[in-house]
Amino acid sequence: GPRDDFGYNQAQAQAVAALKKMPGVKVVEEEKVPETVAVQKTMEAMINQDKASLIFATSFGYFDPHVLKMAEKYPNVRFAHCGGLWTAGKHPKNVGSFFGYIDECQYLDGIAAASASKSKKLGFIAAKPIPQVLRNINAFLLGARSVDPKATVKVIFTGDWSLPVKEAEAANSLIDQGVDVLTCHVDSPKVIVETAERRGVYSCGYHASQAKLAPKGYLTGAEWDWQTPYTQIVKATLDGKPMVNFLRGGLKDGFVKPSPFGPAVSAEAKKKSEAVKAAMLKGDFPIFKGPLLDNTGKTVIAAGKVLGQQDPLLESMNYLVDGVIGQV
Amino acid sequence: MDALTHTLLAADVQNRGAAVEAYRVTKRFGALTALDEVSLKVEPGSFHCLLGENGAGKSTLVKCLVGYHPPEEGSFLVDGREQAIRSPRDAQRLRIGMVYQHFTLAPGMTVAENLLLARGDLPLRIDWRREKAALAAFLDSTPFRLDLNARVADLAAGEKQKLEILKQLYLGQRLLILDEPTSVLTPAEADEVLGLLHGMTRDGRLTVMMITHKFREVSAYGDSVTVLRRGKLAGSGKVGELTTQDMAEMMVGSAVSVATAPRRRAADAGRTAGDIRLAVDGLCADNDRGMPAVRELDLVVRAGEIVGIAGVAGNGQKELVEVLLGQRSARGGAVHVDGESYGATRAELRRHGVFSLPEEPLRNACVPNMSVAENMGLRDFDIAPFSGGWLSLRFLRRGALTRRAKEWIEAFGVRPPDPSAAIENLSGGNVQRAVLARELSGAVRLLIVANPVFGLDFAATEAIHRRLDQARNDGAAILLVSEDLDELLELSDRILVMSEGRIAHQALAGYVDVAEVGRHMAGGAGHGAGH
Amino acid sequence: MSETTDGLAFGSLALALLGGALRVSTPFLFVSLGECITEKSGRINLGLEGTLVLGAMGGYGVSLLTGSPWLGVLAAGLCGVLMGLLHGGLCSLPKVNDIAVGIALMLFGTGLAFFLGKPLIQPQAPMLPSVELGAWSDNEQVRSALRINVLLPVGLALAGLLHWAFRASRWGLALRLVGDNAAAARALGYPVVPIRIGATAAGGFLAGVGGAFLSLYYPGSWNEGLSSGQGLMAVALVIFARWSPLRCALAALLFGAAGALGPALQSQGITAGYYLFNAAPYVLTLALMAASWTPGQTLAGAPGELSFTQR
Amino acid sequence: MDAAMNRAMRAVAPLAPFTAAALAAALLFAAFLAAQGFEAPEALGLVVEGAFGSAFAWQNTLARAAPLMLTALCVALPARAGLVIIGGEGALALGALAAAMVPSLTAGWPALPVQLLMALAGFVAGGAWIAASAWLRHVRGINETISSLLLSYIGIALFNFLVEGVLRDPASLNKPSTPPLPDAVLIGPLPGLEVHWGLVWGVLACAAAWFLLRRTVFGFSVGVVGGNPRAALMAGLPVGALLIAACFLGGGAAGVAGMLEVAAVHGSANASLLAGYGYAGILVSFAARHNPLGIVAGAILVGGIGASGSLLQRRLDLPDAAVLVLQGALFVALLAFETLNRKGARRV
Ligand SMILES: Nc1ncnc2c1ncn2[C@@H]1O[C@H](COP(=O)(O)OP(=O)(O)OP(=O)(O)O)[C@@H](O)[C@H]1O
Ligand SMILES: Nc1ncnc2c1ncn2[C@@H]1O[C@H](COP(=O)(O)OP(=O)(O)OP(=O)(O)O)[C@@H](O)[C@H]1O
Ligand SMILES: [Mg+2]
Ligand SMILES: [Mg+2]
Repeated sequence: GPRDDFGYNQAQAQAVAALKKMPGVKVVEEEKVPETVAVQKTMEAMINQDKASLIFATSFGYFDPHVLKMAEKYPNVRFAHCGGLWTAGKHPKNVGSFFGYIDECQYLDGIAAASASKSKKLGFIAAKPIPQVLRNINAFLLGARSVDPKATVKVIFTGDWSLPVKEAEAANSLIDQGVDVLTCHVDSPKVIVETAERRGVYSCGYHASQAKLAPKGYLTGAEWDWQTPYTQIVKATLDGKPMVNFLRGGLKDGFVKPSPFGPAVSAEAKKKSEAVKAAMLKGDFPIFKGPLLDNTGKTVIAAGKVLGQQDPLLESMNYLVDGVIGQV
Repeated sequence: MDALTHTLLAADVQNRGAAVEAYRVTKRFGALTALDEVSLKVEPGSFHCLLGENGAGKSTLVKCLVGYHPPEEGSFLVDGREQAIRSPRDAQRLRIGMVYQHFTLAPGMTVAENLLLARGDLPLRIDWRREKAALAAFLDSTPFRLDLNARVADLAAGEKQKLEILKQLYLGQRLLILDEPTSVLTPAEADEVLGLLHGMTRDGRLTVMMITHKFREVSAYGDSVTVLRRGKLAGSGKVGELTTQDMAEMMVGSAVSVATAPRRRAADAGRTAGDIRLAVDGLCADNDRGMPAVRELDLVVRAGEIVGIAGVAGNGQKELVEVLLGQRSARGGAVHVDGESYGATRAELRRHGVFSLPEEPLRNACVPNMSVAENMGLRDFDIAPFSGGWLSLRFLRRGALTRRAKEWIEAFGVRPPDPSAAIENLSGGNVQRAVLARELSGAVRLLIVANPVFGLDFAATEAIHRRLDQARNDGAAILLVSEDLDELLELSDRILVMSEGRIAHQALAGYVDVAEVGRHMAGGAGHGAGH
Repeated sequence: MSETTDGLAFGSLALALLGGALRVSTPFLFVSLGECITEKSGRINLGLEGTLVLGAMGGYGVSLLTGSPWLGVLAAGLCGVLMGLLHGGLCSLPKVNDIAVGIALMLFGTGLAFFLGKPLIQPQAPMLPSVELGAWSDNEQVRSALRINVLLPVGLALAGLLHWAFRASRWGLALRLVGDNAAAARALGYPVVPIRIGATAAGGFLAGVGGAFLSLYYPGSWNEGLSSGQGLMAVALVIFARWSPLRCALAALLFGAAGALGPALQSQGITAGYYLFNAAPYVLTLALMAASWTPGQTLAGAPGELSFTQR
Repeated sequence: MDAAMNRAMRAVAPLAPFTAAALAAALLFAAFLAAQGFEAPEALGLVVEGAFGSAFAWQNTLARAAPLMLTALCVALPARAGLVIIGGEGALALGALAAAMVPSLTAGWPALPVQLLMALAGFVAGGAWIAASAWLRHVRGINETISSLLLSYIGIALFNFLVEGVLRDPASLNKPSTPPLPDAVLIGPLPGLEVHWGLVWGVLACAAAWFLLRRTVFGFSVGVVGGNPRAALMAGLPVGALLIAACFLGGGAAGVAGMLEVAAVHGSANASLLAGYGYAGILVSFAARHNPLGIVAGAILVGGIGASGSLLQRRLDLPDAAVLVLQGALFVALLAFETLNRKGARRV
């Protein structure tokens, strides 16, 4: 996608801009490569024509099969993929994947949202019901319920990562239904945050900070800080250390960060949020723990069971927890 | 401006017929010289006829005169003064108007809109109430009756032709050029229209220049003639001083016989009727607008006879023919050929030897962008010797198609004699010839024919009539739909009159009472299905 | 009890659809009116999708530069005029096919818009103001449903104006004549080619304005995914409306409502099958076309010169 | 000798407008870039270098061209029957989906029959989708351009619905996909090349289509239907069946393109398949004037532009849309220069 979309691509581009400042690093970029053979050809071209020795692949769909094929073919080139898929034994050594536990920030968003909400109805506009997205929705709800156990989250799936008119329609429908805080998981939250602001409801951002777009209603947001993993991977490459195959982290590791609070966030909410954040930074705040019901009434995490952030079960989340209105 | 001021009623000097002269006009289309230094002179207030074989350049000449495509060389004089006519606007300024060989109406618009648009000086905002009143007044001043609010697409061909002429009258033209205006009219309609125009030339209000292939019309209404042959002036003269024979000789460039084909004799009672080839039972079909056009029609055509269908255009003849050709699906009833149910599939066409000469052959029977050879192969490209190969994948043998086309081009006199020319670039008559070659060269058992000589010169007309007669004598069953009653009377063994989608009357040749036929064509009760 | 909630849910669904129709339909309305003018002249311009996107970008850029969203709308229209002139001019060359040129211009316009629009993704341009038609109501949903942009009434008025003009103005009649039978028009001395180019340019203008609505009002930002086929759908819409500007307006509202159906149902908790809801406008169009077309008949109202509708 | 000259001239003549168009498009593109302050000559050089400048560039180009040949046939074959079909993307998606379903039903079979069955499934699914447009046209008189576009959108929605719904492999977490194909079934690269076998399939399909249209009774019949359906009816040709057959073959080609994407590139059906090959095929077919042999050249050209776009971005920092602008300019110029073609234009 385009580099300055107030969203996913902007977050990546900011990290790239930081890389460019590192000594001894030359960066070539290519945007909007469709997830076809074009990906392989682009990577090959970067290797052959530009002599690239480390390639960052930022679209989720690039990994399988494109990155894997290229990694086999060019064992001396390193491939870093943004996503969470590298599996030891199954995937080549010169490939690594990095990703962040952004659900921590979504949980914090949920706290801010439920505190600000009067109707206690929150809205979440998402592209597709995939585990990453469901995890964010669920974390957002759990955060909200930690403030008000009656809070609910209505979900609208638009079907694709960038559909501005649909996203605006979804935002309007949710607001019409009495929702007074919106957040989202789409490529560019710009339209949603702006619509919320125009209609006088609150919003939480995603990917990057959209505070500028909604000076009144922006509460906080879940932001990536890709600079951290990028720098680590590049350093390892420059120093000739082995490829970092599996790199993930949350708030603690500086992979993600919440946006600064907007003016509408109450002192009380700030306090609560800061407390949770502090716990997360210490690494002892698991979001998903039993007993947890999904919204069809089935138990998904048994009582007493706690899923740590690294738990692979969370990577295959396929349910919406109780309190989320919507179907997978 | 008041519409009435445009009409012929106000008689001032300007409203006299124009004198027109062409001086050494030359027009080329690529390599073809369609007009080669043609000169002609038309007296003011006269009725001038332009004759010539198909493709002689008649249409081209008058199109040059009205600025549709200006000539490369030569000039035109109007009222003795040389005029540069570079566009239809120039012609309009000189009050020269033309009714084209092909309709130039906007089919999706109403009669009133078509008339108004012809005027060319519309106000920015149109006051329809006033305009309609003025148009109605104008219509009342002519013998024509047309519904101002009817969509042109819904009009019958005859009505369209009337509208074309009305359009020009409405413009108050001083010179009216007509390109084969009567080919879509019944003789009565033709007489009505030409009579009116003739009257106006007698009053000196109008000069008429008419292209025609019908000597009858020339003798009845013409004052003078000009004859073209292959783009050159072949002769001219006063009608009274030239015989039909003279004109025919000028057209073809040699002595010919213009005796008409022998009329069907009344001896048919003694003839034994053949087997029933075509049987239509209770056929119903809708027109393009979904209105019933053919209503429970029954008819039978036997081997060895020509059954003629007479009628005013727009009474379901077109739809009937289209159903028989397979171009329109019937809504009810049945068609049988040789006693078998018939759906115009290729297998049936071939099994029963069904062929056809539809009207407007370029639109109905040809693929315009394909070559003459390919078009000639339309009936049999899929059988030997034009195709063959292994398994069911049959390969085309283009060489065989071309060779056969060369023979037919020779035999039927198609010009230009080039099998690879796209058929859309041929003149109307030559398209007709190419189709004729294809449809009459096979073993014809049943032939569906509609207006076969529309726009053909007399020699071609004769040839076609001879071939139809020949086919009949060879035992073919022929259904002939025509708007030309003379043609029907000349060829048919039986004549059926079609009115409002039904057979209203039938008569054996020899016992035909023309007045009776005319009455049934006019449709005793109410007026045609065209509205 | 369940009945009352059902009734309520239905009422608010209807309101959501109305709101959606009013919000989403404006680009459809403008593009389809533009296409209607073009098609009435006997040409079809499939490139309005590109025009729409280019207009959205141009309008946004100019609004940003000058601070006036209305200048942005004008600029969007002018982008459309340029695209229309290009289409009209190219199609006037012999043997150049209008459908193909339309597809080419769709690609070209989109390319230009994306290329030139890169610096416009981030900044916020001044937006068009909205008109509160629902101020009388204290129901927020009603008020938001009736919060419209001036362009919507302008578009509706334009539909009425076009309806009148096609019937009773010199330009309208001449345009229809050219679209119905070019040879006749030529014979009567109407300048066929200039009229067609003019009609295509005017159509482009409206499509451009439709694009400006997307970027300057709803959803109100410049983004490469801004148009998800509205320009192409509008072409279908014109055929659906059978070349009547008034029916175009109705159809545009209908398409708007259909587009709002998916999100509206989901916000009521019906989430399953959202892809199928999103396809609703397409299914609807196809179904209505299948139901209203009569085989074997010429389409009433179809311009005769339109290669597109000839059978 | 003169005759030989003549023949050579005649063979080259149709390419003259094409060359002129390519030059015009290049100039237009260069002028546009120069106006934006980019190094126009360098950019043009990179276009050629990126597309055809090296063995690597050639492979890059050919790999991109392979699916375009098949999706272009989805336009060219119906065009011969007088129909303008622009819904190849939907046919590709459904073809891919149908093909991806085959291996789960044929567990334990040897690879070749499975691959052929996959191709057949893709062919039938894609063909049926486009044939539906022809059917609607024939039976209900609905314009096929619009209906194919609508059906394409509907097909894509259906594809997404199924891939993320009942046909989803539960193991495909964040990238909803159908179950992966067994490795044995995957289609590999051509010997010694980086281009998969799809290229050969595409070229063969184009050659077969050319032969079918130009040299067989079927092709001639389709041409008659495309040239004048009324005349075709009069000649007793089964117009509806021919329209549907031409569209079925065309849609089938797009469906096979989808199958190849699944079997040779992605290994399963998922949203990554929807990369616009169907739309690019329209461009290719028009550039080739719907001539199946021309399509091979056209696909290579469009593939080349795609390949060079990558280089433009990395070397000159041009935005990705530069490729779109160049493709658009080329397409426009090609159509404009059609006017110079001596031979009459095709109907569409
Ligand atoms: N626009 C054109 N382009 C090329 N050739 C043309 C064109 N119009 C006419 N011709 C050719 O010019 C010649 C004269 O045609 P024209 O239409 O004037 O014949 P005509 O005398 O009117 O014949 P008919 O009696 O069949 O109407 C024909 O050979 C025709 O093929
Ligand atoms: N766009 C193009 N690019 C490259 N080559 C082309 C292109 N168009 C046509 N050709 C070449 O021109 C040759 C002529 O094609 P062919 O005669 O079969 O098509 P055609 O002119 O449409 O013929 P037909 O009259 O049979 O329809 C083909 O062999 C092809 O190689
Ligand atoms: Mg003539
Ligand atoms: Mg003629």
